[in-house]
Amino acid sequence: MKSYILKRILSLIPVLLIVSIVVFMIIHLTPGDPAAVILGPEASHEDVKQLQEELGLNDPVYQQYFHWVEGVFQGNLGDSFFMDKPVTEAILEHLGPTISLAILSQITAILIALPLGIMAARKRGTATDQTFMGLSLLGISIPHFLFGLFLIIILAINLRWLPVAGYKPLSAGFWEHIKYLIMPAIALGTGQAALIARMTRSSMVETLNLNFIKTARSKGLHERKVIYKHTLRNAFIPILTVIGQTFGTLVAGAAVTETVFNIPGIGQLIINSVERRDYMVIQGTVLMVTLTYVLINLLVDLLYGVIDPRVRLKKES
Amino acid sequence: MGDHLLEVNNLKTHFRTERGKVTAVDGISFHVDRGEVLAIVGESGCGKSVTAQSILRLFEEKGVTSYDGEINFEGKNLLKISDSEMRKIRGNDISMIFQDPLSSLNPVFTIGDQIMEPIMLHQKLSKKEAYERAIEMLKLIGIPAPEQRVHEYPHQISGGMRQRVMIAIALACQPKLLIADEPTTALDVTIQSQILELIDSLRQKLDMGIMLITHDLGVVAQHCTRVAVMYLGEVVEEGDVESLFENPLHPYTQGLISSIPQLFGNRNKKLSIIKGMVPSLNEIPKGCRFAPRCPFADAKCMNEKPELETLDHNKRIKCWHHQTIKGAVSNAT
Amino acid sequence: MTKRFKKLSWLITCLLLLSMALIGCSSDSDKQTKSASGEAVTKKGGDLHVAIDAQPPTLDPQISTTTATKEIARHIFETLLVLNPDYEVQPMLAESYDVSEDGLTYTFKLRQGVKFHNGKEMTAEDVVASMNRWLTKSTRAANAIGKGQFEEVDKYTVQLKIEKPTIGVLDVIASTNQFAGIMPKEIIDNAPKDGITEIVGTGPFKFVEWKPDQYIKVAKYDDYKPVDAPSDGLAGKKEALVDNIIFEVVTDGSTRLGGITTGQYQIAYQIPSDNYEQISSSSDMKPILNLYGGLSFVFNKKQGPFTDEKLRQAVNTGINNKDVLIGAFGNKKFYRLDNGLMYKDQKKWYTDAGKEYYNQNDKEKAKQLLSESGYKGEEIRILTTRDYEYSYNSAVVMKEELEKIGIKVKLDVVDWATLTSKRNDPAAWDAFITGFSPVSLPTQTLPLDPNYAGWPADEKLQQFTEQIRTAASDKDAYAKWEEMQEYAWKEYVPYIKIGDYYTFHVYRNNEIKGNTYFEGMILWNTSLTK
Amino acid sequence: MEVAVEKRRELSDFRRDINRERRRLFVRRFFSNKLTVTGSVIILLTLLVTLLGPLLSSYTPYEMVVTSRLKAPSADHLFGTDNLGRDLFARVVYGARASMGVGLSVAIITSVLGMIIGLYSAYYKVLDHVLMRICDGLMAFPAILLAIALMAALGTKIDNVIIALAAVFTPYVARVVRSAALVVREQTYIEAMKAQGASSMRIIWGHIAPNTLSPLIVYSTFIFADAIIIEAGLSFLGVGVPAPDPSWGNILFDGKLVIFNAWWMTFFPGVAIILSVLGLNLFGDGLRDLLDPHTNHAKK
Repeated sequence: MKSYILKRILSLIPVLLIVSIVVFMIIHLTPGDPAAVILGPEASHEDVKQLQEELGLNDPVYQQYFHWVEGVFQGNLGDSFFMDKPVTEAILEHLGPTISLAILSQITAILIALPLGIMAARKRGTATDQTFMGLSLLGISIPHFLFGLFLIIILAINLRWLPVAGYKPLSAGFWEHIKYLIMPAIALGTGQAALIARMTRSSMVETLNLNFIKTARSKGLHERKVIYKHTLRNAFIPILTVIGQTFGTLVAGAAVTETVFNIPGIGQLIINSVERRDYMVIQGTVLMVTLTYVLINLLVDLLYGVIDPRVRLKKES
Repeated sequence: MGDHLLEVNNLKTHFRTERGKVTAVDGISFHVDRGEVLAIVGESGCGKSVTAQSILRLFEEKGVTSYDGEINFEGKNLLKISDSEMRKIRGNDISMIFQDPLSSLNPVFTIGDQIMEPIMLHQKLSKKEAYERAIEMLKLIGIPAPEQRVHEYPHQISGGMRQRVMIAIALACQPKLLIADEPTTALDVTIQSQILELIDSLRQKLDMGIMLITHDLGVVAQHCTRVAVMYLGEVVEEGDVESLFENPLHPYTQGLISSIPQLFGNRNKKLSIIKGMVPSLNEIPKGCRFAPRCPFADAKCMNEKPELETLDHNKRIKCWHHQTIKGAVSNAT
Repeated sequence: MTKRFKKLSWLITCLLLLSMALIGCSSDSDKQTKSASGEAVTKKGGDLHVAIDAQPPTLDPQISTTTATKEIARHIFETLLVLNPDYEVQPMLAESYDVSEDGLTYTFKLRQGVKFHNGKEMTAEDVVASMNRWLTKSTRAANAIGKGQFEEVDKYTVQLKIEKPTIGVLDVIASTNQFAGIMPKEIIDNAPKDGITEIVGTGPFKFVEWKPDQYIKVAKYDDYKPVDAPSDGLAGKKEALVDNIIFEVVTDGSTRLGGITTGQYQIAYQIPSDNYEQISSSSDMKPILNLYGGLSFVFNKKQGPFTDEKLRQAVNTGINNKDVLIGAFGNKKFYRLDNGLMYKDQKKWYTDAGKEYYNQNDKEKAKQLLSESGYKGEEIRILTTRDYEYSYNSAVVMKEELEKIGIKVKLDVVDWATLTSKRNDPAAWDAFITGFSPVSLPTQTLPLDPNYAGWPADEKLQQFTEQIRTAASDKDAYAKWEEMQEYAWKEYVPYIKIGDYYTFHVYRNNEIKGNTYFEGMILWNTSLTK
Repeated sequence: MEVAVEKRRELSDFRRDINRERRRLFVRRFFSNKLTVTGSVIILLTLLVTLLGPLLSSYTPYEMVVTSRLKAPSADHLFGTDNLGRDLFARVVYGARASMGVGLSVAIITSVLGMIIGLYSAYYKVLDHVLMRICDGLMAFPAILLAIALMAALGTKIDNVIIALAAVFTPYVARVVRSAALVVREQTYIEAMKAQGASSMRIIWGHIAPNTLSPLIVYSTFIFADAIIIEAGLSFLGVGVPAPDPSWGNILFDGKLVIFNAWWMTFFPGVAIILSVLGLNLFGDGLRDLLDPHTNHAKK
């Protein structure tokens, strides 16, 4: 088991290396430079030149890359040009909102998806099933940010139930914290729910046709137990995979939604940093996001073993 | 006739499919008594398994499956009772064993968990008591080192072992009726007979009725008391094992029997095959269902449906020409 | 099972409804307390929430020209001199100032007992360090002032010595953009090359916390020592009346609008102009219209078709400035057709010289000029960005206008950062659209600076600049400026100032009072009401 | 001799019958699924609008009447006008070209690239390691972010939107093709062909490739849909299809600033996006049910 985890973690290294090189290349292909952005629209050319030199932007690209990689191995992701602080600190500051949002929308998604997916699977082929699946397709087809805009108009502007946008940390009180996240969580959660519900349905349908479900029923078990104990647990691996994937994308993929709701999360950090050409932050954050994504997948993989003894035993051997 | 353990009267099972309503079991009747083994035989797709599962009402999807007729178990019509009453019968009074023991066991729970489940459910035993019961059951069905086995998962034990576990699950609550749906098909020949012996010995011990579904006539000859032959959702012939094997009346039964290779006897004799294929349930013949494949069929067979005739108290037949055919076949053998 | 599910969903629905009701209630009760209390009563302290449209790249006012930096930093840092609403120089950290007969020495007497936010008293060494740093960081300021250095005379006196007499030195020192904020000497000495790391000034508010992309919080500075003069714009007495100002970074315009509408913020910067009517008709909110600058179409005079003076004239002759302004800003409250390269509000410098060449909208004459020019049907690349919506919108209309007189146009829409570097490459563009905010002196006008993108390296222009800079009197300088502006409109056309434009900020007039505006929001002397 | 011919003809007849029957079944099942049919109808309509765009509107999408800015929908302007006084109906209709065009191009390009990469990495183990690590790397950061970064680097041009999205989606397609190809590769007849000395070219393109087609077709439908969404997201952030060319995301971007007083600028392009994406998803979903035996309606 341990050697399995170790192997998986070692296999991350080439992935991260590729990601960092790709990101570095993209960044340095991008026109524009942080000095001009820092100094503002009406800065003189001389001032910009001066700052570029001071920031070390005139060194050759490969030199900048090796310098950066060297730092990474020492646990130093560099300093932000804009925030007067190390990149690690900037990431940590933006991580809170993203994690809160990711968890909340994932909970929303699972609460919607599992019951609906299970229901559709049990009533497969019926009108209920088709309605649910049609709805779930609709859920997938609405871009999150668009749904977010609609929610803002209805819930915040017309009904004034919720604040339009913004973010309050948990330290401002639980309700304060949550009330800013409800709309973005719904906007994101619905799309995720659709994906999870579809996977739940198809996995449940497949499992419900397996023989041991008949065995379970023939034992006289209540249908509830048949579904939630015998079927769901067996059907759960693909569902878990989707949950893991959607959660992984939430860490940075909610960028547009974060922008709409002005949530200072990781996605917005990346978008803003691209706009500002805050190179160090882009590199560091992308590295972190990639790592998170891959680690979540690893975690999901390890959870397979918890759910399914066959996987567990195979990995142990 | 009212005091059989199980009595099925004119049972019909319908499914709604993409292509319309299909009647997989079409008006069959039979009964099982305590301590006896009723075999249901027929080719695959003839409705044996559907019959078995209909008895326990395992086709749960509402709106997709519907039943007609009566299934009387100890005087109760199983088609009329509520879901919760039905659940009390399943696994308790009537148990079932399925064909493929690997896929019939839940891969993510230990063997022990799966045996304990019906015990705790129906006998209201505590977890500890149920655990002891499970060990007892494993011993009963001849599994060595049961204290270790209970903690293992189905994929860790052999095929024969798995089927024994299935039997342990089925018999955990000492049912009055055991439905065994091709319990040995997926197993090695040596293990097959062990399993059947086991079932047989347990029947005697527990005084159960057994409904054995199989397509293996050899098994039927060895282990069963009575036989019902099914073809395309109907029972075409029913009777005692001896009389059926010695004196098959329905051309289909005759076909089945003559397709068994004889270990002792005339090996040069060509095995006869029933020509053609079982038609699909959507294309059921108008008259006698077997007519298109029957070597004796005439215009009457093609157009008119025969009824199940009772010849004497334990012999029934559904064929227009059973009297004529009888002679023809016995001459041939 | 189904029943259970129904029960469950029923439960969830109930919970949702309940929570919604709760939210509804809470906001209702908020409203009630407000309306019940009736007339606005000044409240001591409290938090002021301000939605600002962009995160400042830095709070170091000496290096950045961005609006966000200016808007926040002016509450933390102070300058020796400031401008009053009539653009007149007033003392702030300097108690008095004096110019020598020959115009080469400027002497500033500092106010005594002014304390930095770190508790240290401000003395001449801090001022000298700050002002000299500023002169190296802001080349525009250095150029306008001419070669010069600050020196310490005594603990409370500093002197600026310059090489040649120059007009407007004091105006530059008092300018509000990339301003000469005074900070402690040791912070400047310890600062790494790319900017200070400690935000310490002398202003009425002290820096507390900066959560990147979330907010910047400043708090009332208890030891602030105000000037003993009536408050007048940036000049005079300043007093922090709220405990904290929280500048919340809200980059999305509609989100700022939503927030100010629902009372999440008391002030919101830069509300999309199309919402002006909605805001002005509301009784809770008041718009603040403010002159933002001049929308300008800058030609590339170093390379490409626009090196041809006739072609530039053709464009200036042919376009309908009004349509471009409507396209960019919509509501007529947001633009002003005016040809002054210094703004009408800057009474000292404003002139309408050359106005007959402005907004001619004469397509025939333009075509005539076009045929006289060397234009051979090349595709003109207009550089613009969607990060500033007006820039993009006006580019779209400009494209239409130019095509009407027969010039082929392609829009090159890039993001802001790309634009800033692309415009420094003479091969990459032919024209770009941007806004220029007011500057203190005509000689600081960016698009007339030969080094600025567009490169108006015209001898005559440079002569004018030099003449203005070294003019004997303000009157002489003004006369030269009139000539220069006329020349710019009539002949050289280095850029076309399409028109002045305004943006609007919004504040909730039932929640705050005392806020004023001069080249940015002034939030001292501002209090919450209850 | 004659008998043999007879037999052969029978066989070919039989095959033809089977194929015909299969097609008949395919068509029947296709039309029996209401959702699939709905999807196809929506896509057809969208494509029709895309192609017939100019005929549908009397305005051009660029024609500005600055005095009639932000007019609500009326008989004159069916969808109202935008912030520059352009006819919104014309812009939404023409926007279909950009949005659908980007989607379709991306689907086609990723299919071709993904197929090549997927097939070759399934066939050559060494190549597989290299290519799949690169794919892993690219897939590890979220699509929209990679697209944003690429757009910043490449500059806003419609070609660049297509390039960026193709770069984003190709790894996913390659993965799908690869896993389908791996299944075929493991089959005995491929080993047999190798043993007989068939060229790898022939094995890859003649025998493995056809087996990856149905998952590929299904997957590229979804890529088509996703590309529309991401293009909208990019344009909504202002880094997608360059103005003044209309695309649905572009109109949303313009509409965002006036969302509180011109709902139509968000509503109509929003609905257009949702409808077209929904259509594609419905269609792809139905297609998958038909082509992929694993999800065939399980026995009742």
